[in-house]
Amino acid sequence: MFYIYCPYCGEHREEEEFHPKGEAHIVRPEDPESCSDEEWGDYLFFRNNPRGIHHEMWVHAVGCRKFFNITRNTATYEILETYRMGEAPSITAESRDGQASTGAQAETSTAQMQEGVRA
Amino acid sequence: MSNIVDDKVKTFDTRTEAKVPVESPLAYSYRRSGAPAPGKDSGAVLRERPFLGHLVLRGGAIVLDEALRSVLDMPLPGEPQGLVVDASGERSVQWISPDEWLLIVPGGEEFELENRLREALGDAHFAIANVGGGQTLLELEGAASSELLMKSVIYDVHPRHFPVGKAVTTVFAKTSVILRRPSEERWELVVRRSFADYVYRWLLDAGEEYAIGVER
Amino acid sequence: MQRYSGFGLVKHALSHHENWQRQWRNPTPKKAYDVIIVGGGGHGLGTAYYLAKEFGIRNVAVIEKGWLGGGNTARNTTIVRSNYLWDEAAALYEHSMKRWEGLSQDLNYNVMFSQRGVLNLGHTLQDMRDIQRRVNANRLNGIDGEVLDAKGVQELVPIMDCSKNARYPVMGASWQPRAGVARHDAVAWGYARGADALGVDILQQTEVTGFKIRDGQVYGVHTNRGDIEAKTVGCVAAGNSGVLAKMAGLKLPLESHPLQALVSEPLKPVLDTVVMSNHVHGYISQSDKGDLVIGAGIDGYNGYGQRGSYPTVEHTLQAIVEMFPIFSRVRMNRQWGGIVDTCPDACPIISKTKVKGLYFNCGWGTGGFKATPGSAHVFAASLAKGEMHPLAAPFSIDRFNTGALIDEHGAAGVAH
Amino acid sequence: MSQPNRLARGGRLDRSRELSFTFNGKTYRGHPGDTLASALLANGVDIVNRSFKYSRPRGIVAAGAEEPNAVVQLGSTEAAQVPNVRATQQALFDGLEARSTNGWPNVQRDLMGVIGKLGGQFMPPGFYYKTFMAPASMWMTYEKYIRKSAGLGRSPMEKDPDIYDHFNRHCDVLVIGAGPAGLSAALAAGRSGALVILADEQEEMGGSLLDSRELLDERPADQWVAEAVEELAGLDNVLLLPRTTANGYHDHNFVTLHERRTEHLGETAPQKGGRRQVRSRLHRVRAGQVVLATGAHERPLVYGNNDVPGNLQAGAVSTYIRRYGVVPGNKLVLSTSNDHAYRAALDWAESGREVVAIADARAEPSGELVEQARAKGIRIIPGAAVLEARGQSRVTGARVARVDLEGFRVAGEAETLDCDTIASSGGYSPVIHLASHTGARPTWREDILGFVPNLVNGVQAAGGARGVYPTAEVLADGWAVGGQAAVATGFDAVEASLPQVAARQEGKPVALYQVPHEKPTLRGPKQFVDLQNDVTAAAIEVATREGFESIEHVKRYTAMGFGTDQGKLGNINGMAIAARFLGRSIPEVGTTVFRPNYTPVTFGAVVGRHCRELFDPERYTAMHQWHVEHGAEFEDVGQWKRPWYFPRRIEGRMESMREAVARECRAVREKVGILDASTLGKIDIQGPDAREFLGRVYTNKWAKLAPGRVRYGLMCKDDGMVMDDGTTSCLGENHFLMTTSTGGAAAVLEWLELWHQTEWPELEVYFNSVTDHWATMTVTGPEARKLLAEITDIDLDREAFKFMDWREGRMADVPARVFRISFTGELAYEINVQANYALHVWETLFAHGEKYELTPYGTETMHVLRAEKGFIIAGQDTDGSVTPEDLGMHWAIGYDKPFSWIGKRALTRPDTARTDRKQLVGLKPRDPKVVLEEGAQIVFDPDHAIPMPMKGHVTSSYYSPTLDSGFALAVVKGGQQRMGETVYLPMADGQVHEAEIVSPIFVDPKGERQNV
Repeated sequence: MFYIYCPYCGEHREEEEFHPKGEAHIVRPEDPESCSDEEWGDYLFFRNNPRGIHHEMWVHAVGCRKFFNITRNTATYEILETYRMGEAPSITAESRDGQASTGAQAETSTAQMQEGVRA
Repeated sequence: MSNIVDDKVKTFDTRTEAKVPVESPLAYSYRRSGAPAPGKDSGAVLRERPFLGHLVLRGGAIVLDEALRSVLDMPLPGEPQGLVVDASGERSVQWISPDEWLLIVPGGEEFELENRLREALGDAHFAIANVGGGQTLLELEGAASSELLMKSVIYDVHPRHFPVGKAVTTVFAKTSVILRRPSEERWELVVRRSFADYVYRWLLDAGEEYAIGVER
Repeated sequence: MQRYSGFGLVKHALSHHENWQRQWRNPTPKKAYDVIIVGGGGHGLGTAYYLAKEFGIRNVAVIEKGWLGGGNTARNTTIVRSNYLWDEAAALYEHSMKRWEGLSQDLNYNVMFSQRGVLNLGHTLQDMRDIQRRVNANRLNGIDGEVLDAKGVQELVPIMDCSKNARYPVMGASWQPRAGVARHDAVAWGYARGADALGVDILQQTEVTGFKIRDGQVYGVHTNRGDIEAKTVGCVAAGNSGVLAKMAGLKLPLESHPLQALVSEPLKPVLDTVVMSNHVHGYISQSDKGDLVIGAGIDGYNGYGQRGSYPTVEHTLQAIVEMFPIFSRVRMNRQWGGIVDTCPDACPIISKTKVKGLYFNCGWGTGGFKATPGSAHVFAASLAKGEMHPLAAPFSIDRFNTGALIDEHGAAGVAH
Repeated sequence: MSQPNRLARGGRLDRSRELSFTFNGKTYRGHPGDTLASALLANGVDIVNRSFKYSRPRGIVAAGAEEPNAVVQLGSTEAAQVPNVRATQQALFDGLEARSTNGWPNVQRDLMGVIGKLGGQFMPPGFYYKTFMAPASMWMTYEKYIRKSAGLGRSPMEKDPDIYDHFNRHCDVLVIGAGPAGLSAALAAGRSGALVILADEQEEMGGSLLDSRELLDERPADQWVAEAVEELAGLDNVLLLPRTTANGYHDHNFVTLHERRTEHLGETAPQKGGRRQVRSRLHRVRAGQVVLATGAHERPLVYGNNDVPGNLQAGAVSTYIRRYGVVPGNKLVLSTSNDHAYRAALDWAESGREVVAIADARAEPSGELVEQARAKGIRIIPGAAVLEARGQSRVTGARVARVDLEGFRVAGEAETLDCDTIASSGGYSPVIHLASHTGARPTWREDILGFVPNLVNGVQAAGGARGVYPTAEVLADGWAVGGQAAVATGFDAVEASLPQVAARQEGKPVALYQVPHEKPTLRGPKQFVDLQNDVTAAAIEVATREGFESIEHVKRYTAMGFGTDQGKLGNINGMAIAARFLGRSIPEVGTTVFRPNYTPVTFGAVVGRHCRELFDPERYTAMHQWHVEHGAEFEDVGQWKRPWYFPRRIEGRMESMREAVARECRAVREKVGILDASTLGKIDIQGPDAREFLGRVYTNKWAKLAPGRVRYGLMCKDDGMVMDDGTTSCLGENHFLMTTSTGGAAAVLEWLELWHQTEWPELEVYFNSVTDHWATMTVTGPEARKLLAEITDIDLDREAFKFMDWREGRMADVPARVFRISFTGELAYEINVQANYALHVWETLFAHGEKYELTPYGTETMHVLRAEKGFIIAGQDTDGSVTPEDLGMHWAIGYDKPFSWIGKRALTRPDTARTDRKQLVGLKPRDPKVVLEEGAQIVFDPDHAIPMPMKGHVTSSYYSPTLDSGFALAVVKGGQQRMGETVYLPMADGQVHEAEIVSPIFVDPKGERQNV
């Protein structure tokens, strides 16, 4: 059972307070009317389903009720970072060696990784 | 009784001064399940504080903090999970989320307070919702309180992790509560009205081991 | 192939069981096959078996990255039923049910298909409406089933709490007498033995690492044991389908979730049918060994870890004890998890892809085991003819763009 | 009664007290401190069970969680039955009643044993798969007989009298196991100030130190244990949990601890201070660091007839002698591959009983314990092993011979030694179960001949659990690991202070699993690997011959490791045997992966308090008490209890539901009725962009809704399918009150938050749930206005307060918001008051309502009345595959709204744009007496053969007292173009109902009644 760092509450909380909401960073097309049926179907249903690093959206349902994103390894279930809505992940499958990119997130994610030792 | 601060938002005093019967969320539970009197050996004592004023404040921390200081002479808690209680112990404000706080005041104060806050907040983007009829406050005291809570909530209630001045929304059995620690001796649970009977029956059942009593 | 029979068993006993043959070979991969099946679970082995047996295509390889039958085939709770709501799904699962009914004899391998019946309980008025709708549809589709009231349920399962005091009292149920359970491992082994005997190469410990594609046509796969060629490749890899699709540059409307199950310690027979409840959320049967076999829903997050979160197990057992208070003192022996590939409409994908010759059979979610013979058969037919079998056609991947979804969430509500 | 095997002295027993218990109906005695197993051994009970497949007699072989045979049924009453209790883990209490789980007519003379003996040869692994196939129709009959022999114990048939609960705990360091490593680790962490939980599965903490021959600080080991436990108990930051098994390790250091609080006291939990106690408690622990100090299990040797009672684990022999004062026999032969097992022979000899010989598989045994044995004059046969036990219901001898381990053959002449007990030891397997629960595969270490765990961050193993065995090293390892764990959670390490233990020189063990026999494995005597599931070395050989080459295949084909002991004794031996047959090494054959639970856990403990009345919350409205007092029948809607209908007593009997609903319907259509509608979701929406937001999430238009007005809204998901509906009122220019369906309340609020937080954060709007704040009562019917006029100051004039207006004022002296909306088609007012006043307002309405025959109605009547008006219920008339167009709600679709609202784009996909989709229509049965079945399927051609093409189904169907006829809502393919056509509904009983497709609005199609 996961121990999830809520980026809004600023602490680890039990998984039971959260609900997973599927893949993160699925953006509704700007102009739906100009989408082809295929593009619309892709938006609605087609998802990345990687074994390994995955970015997913969760909501702190019994808590602050905020949606946020988690970078998690779907094979080991290790949570690598959590970040707020609108922010970009600092760890991706491409940077999977754990070397955080030089984004603004690097610092928080290191802090979270350290906390992750407890997790 | 109705007071339109401006034409944009409609506030409404849902309380009456008329002498009419009023029922707290636990009224039905007392009739249905009874209320064991606290005894010498009671390790936990439960008490409802019904009919308080509950306001949800939404908006930016800075403007809300300013407004609250000017109207109530209280700051917003500066940190997540923060709980601030005023000197009288009668008024409190707690962090719920980055743009949400819960203000609990003596019953009857909330409508005027809402209007004064609205005035103080002026054109800022904010919202205030009166939710006093929809939730109630339970106080829990006694040596076994934290054990009883460990049976009930998933959040860590050890004093190292849950000092006085903390408040969290968390899972309580199969519902949720707001759990607060206003003082060393006392825990508070803010419970939704429709779940209050479930929470009450749970606490009586889980508290049997500690000879839980209910003060009415 | 050595035929199995009671008489044969006696013969082997007299020779101290020294003469049992291998049930399948351990062949070296050939350079090329007519058809490659990726995935050596029940569906994949079954596909190879039917290709060889019914469509005369014997030059077939089944490529399995681990051990055959080691994925969801080995991890499910073995329920077989066909009482699905929509015509398309009902037809496919009933096609499967009919094959289950002669499978042991067909394979000369006892898969212990036990038609002890399945109850789907209703606890609310809407449950009962849904049950009536589904049973009426089943009946007009030629699938057995009836609606029982609470009394009828109690007669079938005397040990269940059907009283009005329950939190969600049992109002009734749908009852499919032909449904039941089967021995999951035996299905994979039986198909493997049958396919092998017909010449199919089962390549275990062989992992596909990529597809060979030229001009939009597949012509083979890369594996950790070298390249293997074939102009027809069928992927039947359940939870790993998304990973395979990505290798071929395809995206699927799938998410792989953990699905947990558990068993009690073995008990003397006490429950001789399968009981499922969407609303209270759990299902239970008792295996021939005596274990209570129990499950419920998937975990909501994606996961390839073959495990889920503990609260799911708690909720499942709460549901079971709510339905069967007498099991409170029974003990839970073991829990485990599978990886289920779920589709947005709780129906599978049996489909061609943009890559010519590359087919996928996946997205069975929690319902794959029961479909094994039917899925394998229609997939084999499709691969053999290069054209989707009529029962498979509605399950094309295109439906997610046209909107022609087949929403079976109601019938598939509790994972099983 | 005498206890023939009880030693005169020794053991951790309270000999001043005697406990009486029965086994298979016979009464025996033991002492406090005994387990059921030690007491049975003390009383000379050899056969405790019959085996699963071959019905062979079985005795106790181990002393702990690894015991495969002594699995018994406990309980003197039906309700107190507990199946499958391991006698080695059950503390003895006075009055305990236990029975064997198998054996007919009894465990001594089991008739099935005859079959087992004769038929055993016909039951190779997988024999089920190879037979019972002909004829096909007979399988269900065969299965009935196969099932009869299934199972161990039996389920109770009555409800559990006991209760259970959970504790949610958090700690810095969780130490699992309180043997030398665990105690040491707990001391190191505890002294540093970290919050520590120390859990141990046994009745007493101390683990192997409780039966150790070694001295700690020159005193018996158990004295150090007592002091350590006392110190730990005195530390505020340390929690000791004895009788507590860590049964599951889950992700991110979440561990479930099963604490058996009363199972040592009685078969049901005794009361304490007049209050119930929980039988067992499940601690759900989130730990910063986990220390696995779980020790090691001894591996037995696999030799012929190694299952005959009298064959024991060497370590268990020592435990029984030293801890329980029981010596389980008279003449011992020990067969070992290592030094450590010599303890059994030394303890045995010191008990004054005869050690016949030690067969040591090593060519040149050496080491301190070996020397001690030699000094006692015990015969040691080097390079030898027990090939085969003799005896039926008890060991009568042991055939011993020299063995060639390399060549796997018997290298000398066998001699038969007269004995009644054979103890064996093939080495030790670290207890790595918990570490592998999250999928981490262990690593084989050839130097210790065992798997050691691979650990994730935050978990460490100490002592035997990672292959460290000498006591001094175990203590030091525990201290180091415990200290590291404390440091990792932010505490400072404290200086080590460990007891002095004399280092002991031990000889190197050899690898021995299956002992060779003169005959090939398939022809020799049965050599059991998994005793509980009757899996033999021969079965493993047959499996590998048949192509089952991975250990997973072997396990599944033979059932090895699938028992309630999960193969604690047998799995490694099984792997070694498979490896030998396949010519591979153990790690090549596979690793062994364990699943939770370490030992089985009572369902009740997992369920905790979440059962019976607390299984799931029941949500009540503020008027619930009134409903109960007025005889309401309730309907479960989500977690809410809603009044379904209010049956009355008429002519000395209760009304039927149909009668009550008809009466309630008439009351609304003719007079006035009242419904508790508090359960509808209510969301307060404030902000300058509130209106824009509504326009995006609803299908219809909101731009022009003025303050004081109410509008119906329809909500879709982005796939174009209807998700929920409700009314939303404009309270102020920037202020709206949205209502949702009862079941949809939480989902809709989250839906709004989702879109706001993830897609449109720039919109200035806030959503707050006010569902529980307001109680809602719908007063509806022709007399509604007159009734309300008596208790309100609101101007109810039809012009001043129009249909789809809302007003505020007082109701029964209570501030109220009143919405003139109608779900019944009649004049209707929805009164909202703060919930604390709701009962007062409700009762005041009834006080004034008598003259208008004010009638309470429930959800059933509400459904009938709304269906007569063609109003849908989302979730009943829709099922996630229905678009607004399918519902005929063109009027609620704002195609020309500027923003492409949620659901719009999807409506033009090829399938959603079809004109022959299933569309909502009314159905009028040809026979007005017929009420169609909800869920009935619709066909156009009733004579079509099965499978019949189905064209739709009935979604809602009722008897209408207003129409005096059945009527229904349905979805029918192309239904909107088929008005007046006849459809058919073939039913299960053979009847085929006929119905006409009509408009879904059956009553007052022009909507005049609600406008009066």
